[in-house]
Amino acid sequence: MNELIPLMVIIPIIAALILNALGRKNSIVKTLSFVVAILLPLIPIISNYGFHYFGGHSPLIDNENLLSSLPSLISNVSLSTFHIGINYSFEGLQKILLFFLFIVGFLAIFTAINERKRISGQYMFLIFMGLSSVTAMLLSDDIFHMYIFFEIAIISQVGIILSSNDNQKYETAMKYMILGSIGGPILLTGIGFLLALVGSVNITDITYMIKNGLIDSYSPVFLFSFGLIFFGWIYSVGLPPFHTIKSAVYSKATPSGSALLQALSVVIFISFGLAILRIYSHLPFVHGIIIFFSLAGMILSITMALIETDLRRIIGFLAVGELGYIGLGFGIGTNLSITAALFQGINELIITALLFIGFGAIIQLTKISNITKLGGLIENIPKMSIMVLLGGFAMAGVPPLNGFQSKLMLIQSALNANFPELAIIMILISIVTFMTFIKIFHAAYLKPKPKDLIVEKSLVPRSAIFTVGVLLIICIVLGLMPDLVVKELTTFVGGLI
Amino acid sequence: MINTQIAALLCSGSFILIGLYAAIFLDNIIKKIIGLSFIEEGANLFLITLAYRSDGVVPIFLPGMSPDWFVANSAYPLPHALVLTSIVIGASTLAVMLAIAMVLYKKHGSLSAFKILGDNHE
Amino acid sequence: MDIYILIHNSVQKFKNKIKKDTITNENVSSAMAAELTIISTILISSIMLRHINVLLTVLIILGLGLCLITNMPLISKLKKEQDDSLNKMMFYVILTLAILVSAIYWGVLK
Amino acid sequence: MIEYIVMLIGILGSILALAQRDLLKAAILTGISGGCIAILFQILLAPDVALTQAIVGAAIVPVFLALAIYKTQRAGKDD
Repeated sequence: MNELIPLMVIIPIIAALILNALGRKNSIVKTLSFVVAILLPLIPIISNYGFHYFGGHSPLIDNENLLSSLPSLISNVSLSTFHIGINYSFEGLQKILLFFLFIVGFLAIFTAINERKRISGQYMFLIFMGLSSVTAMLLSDDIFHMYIFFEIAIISQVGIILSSNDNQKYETAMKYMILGSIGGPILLTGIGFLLALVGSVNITDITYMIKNGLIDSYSPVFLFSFGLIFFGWIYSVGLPPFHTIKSAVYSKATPSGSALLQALSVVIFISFGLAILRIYSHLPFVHGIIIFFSLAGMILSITMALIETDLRRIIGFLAVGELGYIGLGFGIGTNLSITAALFQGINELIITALLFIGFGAIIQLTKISNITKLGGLIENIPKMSIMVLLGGFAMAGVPPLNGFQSKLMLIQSALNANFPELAIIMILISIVTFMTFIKIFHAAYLKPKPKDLIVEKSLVPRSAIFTVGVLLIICIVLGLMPDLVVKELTTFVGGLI
Repeated sequence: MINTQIAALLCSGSFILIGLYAAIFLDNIIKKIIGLSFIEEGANLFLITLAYRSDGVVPIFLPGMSPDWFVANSAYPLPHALVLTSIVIGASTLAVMLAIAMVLYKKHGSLSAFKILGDNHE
Repeated sequence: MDIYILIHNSVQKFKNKIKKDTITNENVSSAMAAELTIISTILISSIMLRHINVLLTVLIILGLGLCLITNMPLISKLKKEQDDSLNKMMFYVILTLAILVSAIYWGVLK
Repeated sequence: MIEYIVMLIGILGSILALAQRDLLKAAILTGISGGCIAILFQILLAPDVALTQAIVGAAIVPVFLALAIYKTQRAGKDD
């Protein structure tokens, strides 16, 4: 059933193109995007693990007939094991992460359909393009292929920002594109340096050549390529100094849009991060640099979140800060820590989507996002407030929710790897996260209602409540039964290193 | 003694540096965008330069060539395929940026990055 | 009575105009929490330098502690540096790129 | 020899483009440096890429820029 693997990328692209052509035909667009979105999570579930070679270009060693006809110059050396075309590998991580990504994508599309009277095909085009491009990044084994789909993901992210009705959206999008146009070509140059040394862009081949000493892995070209690719990575995920623009981007989009943007960022983080770990993890200073940038991201984002007064901006900073945990797990670099980091990534995908959509309900009700002017909304939306509270507990790591499980694993791995300081900092930061969350929860829901606060609509849309409920159920299930996910991830990480 | 490959590498490096200079120091948004397109072109030129082989041939296998001679003399075709994609991506990014710049001009009546993209909380 | 309400309202309006952010309990306490968080996390994370050299770590921690405590309202300075202005973002981006590349390139070559 | 001349023209064209006050001239000069890069691609044994770059770099990008300048303002006051 390996034919299903490319379909995970192709179906969203085809859906996106059809929806774009349909344009403003409201009911058809709604039905089609709903059907495709609900079908997408099923594909990773029913697909089997395996590889897909595009155009049938499997490695020569798999193809006995062709190999015997070639001269011994090729068939007897390691060249015959190299990958000729682009190949997709579908394993445990891909299965789980894509399932949750498509769930979040479905819920984002579902809320977008319900909260707007007229939905344009172009907006759905952007969402599906974003989903398919990050899927391709995660599946691909080819670092240049990742770069191309990363650029497509950036353009669709910009489109998702522009579809909101915030009055600063064009400025933010422009800043994001200018910084992105510096980061993108620099990433490409880094890939070029790697290509100059290795002659291939396939990650498996690169690691093979490094492990067997076929290239000098301490040559300046290799180190330079690490610097440039690492810079591209921190740009793509929003570690400092890109945390300000990333949080601004989250705060300018619609609630469902920001949930999707964060999901895309997490997948980009994981796929580029794994590529960097696989290629460069033998260099001694790589782990230190990853830990340094992740720590800086966590500390700066959480302190900025504490003193910010704009509700959406606070959640944006919290979301960016949480990405630091994944980076720490990658930086510690043991099997347990990478597993924990991947688990944390999945949890973050779900929890931040919950918070963005849950707090987005407040902004839909009042059209105000300044927390000093809000208050007392618990009497308007009691159900939503309880669910958001539980989501915040999950983010801060309160048992028995899923954030607790992954953060516990991260702390254990830090202690095992002889980094007790990191464990202390992680606990400290999650306490501060909890405090920030309680602060905004109090400001929005519990504080006495200001007199000039006008609640425009009396009810939040039922779709938002449904979405938050589904995400909360996933949180609780993953918190009670983490083995559902962790077992697969452990196998995946074991095969990785 | 300077050969074509090194000269082309220097050329791509200077394109990237000129583009970075424009993106950082020039205030006009259109000029910033022009600078960013130079960075993109420099990166593409860098990739193509990697594939070059002095006294080589174009990597197109014509009938009548012996495969061994072709392998020994042709340029490396993989970066060519990569750059083709990258050029198109660069042009589309540029188009999106110009579109946003046009909207920003309509809104602010100016193209100065300092005025438009500074810290202007309303 | 009406005049009193009128005056009260105008004063209220005036007050709102002067102070955009009202200073409340929450703001002050969260700023203090942010201050403490940043100092403590920087100091704790600098202990990690012990993997390189212990003496260096002691010196760096003492220096950092002194430096941080003498520049006490850190958070307002940090906030000013991390606003939405493109020029500041660009400055830090280019600075990071330069430091990253040169440190990796020269640091390992020696 | 011709490749060095082309490189020089390309670099000079890019510098001149950024030094122009009139943005329309800057757009046209961008086309010149894009065209020079296309010729360089041809010299560096990549004719297929050169074709694409000639269309994109020497025609489409300057036209996009010129359209955007036509819709906004022509004189870039500040440098």
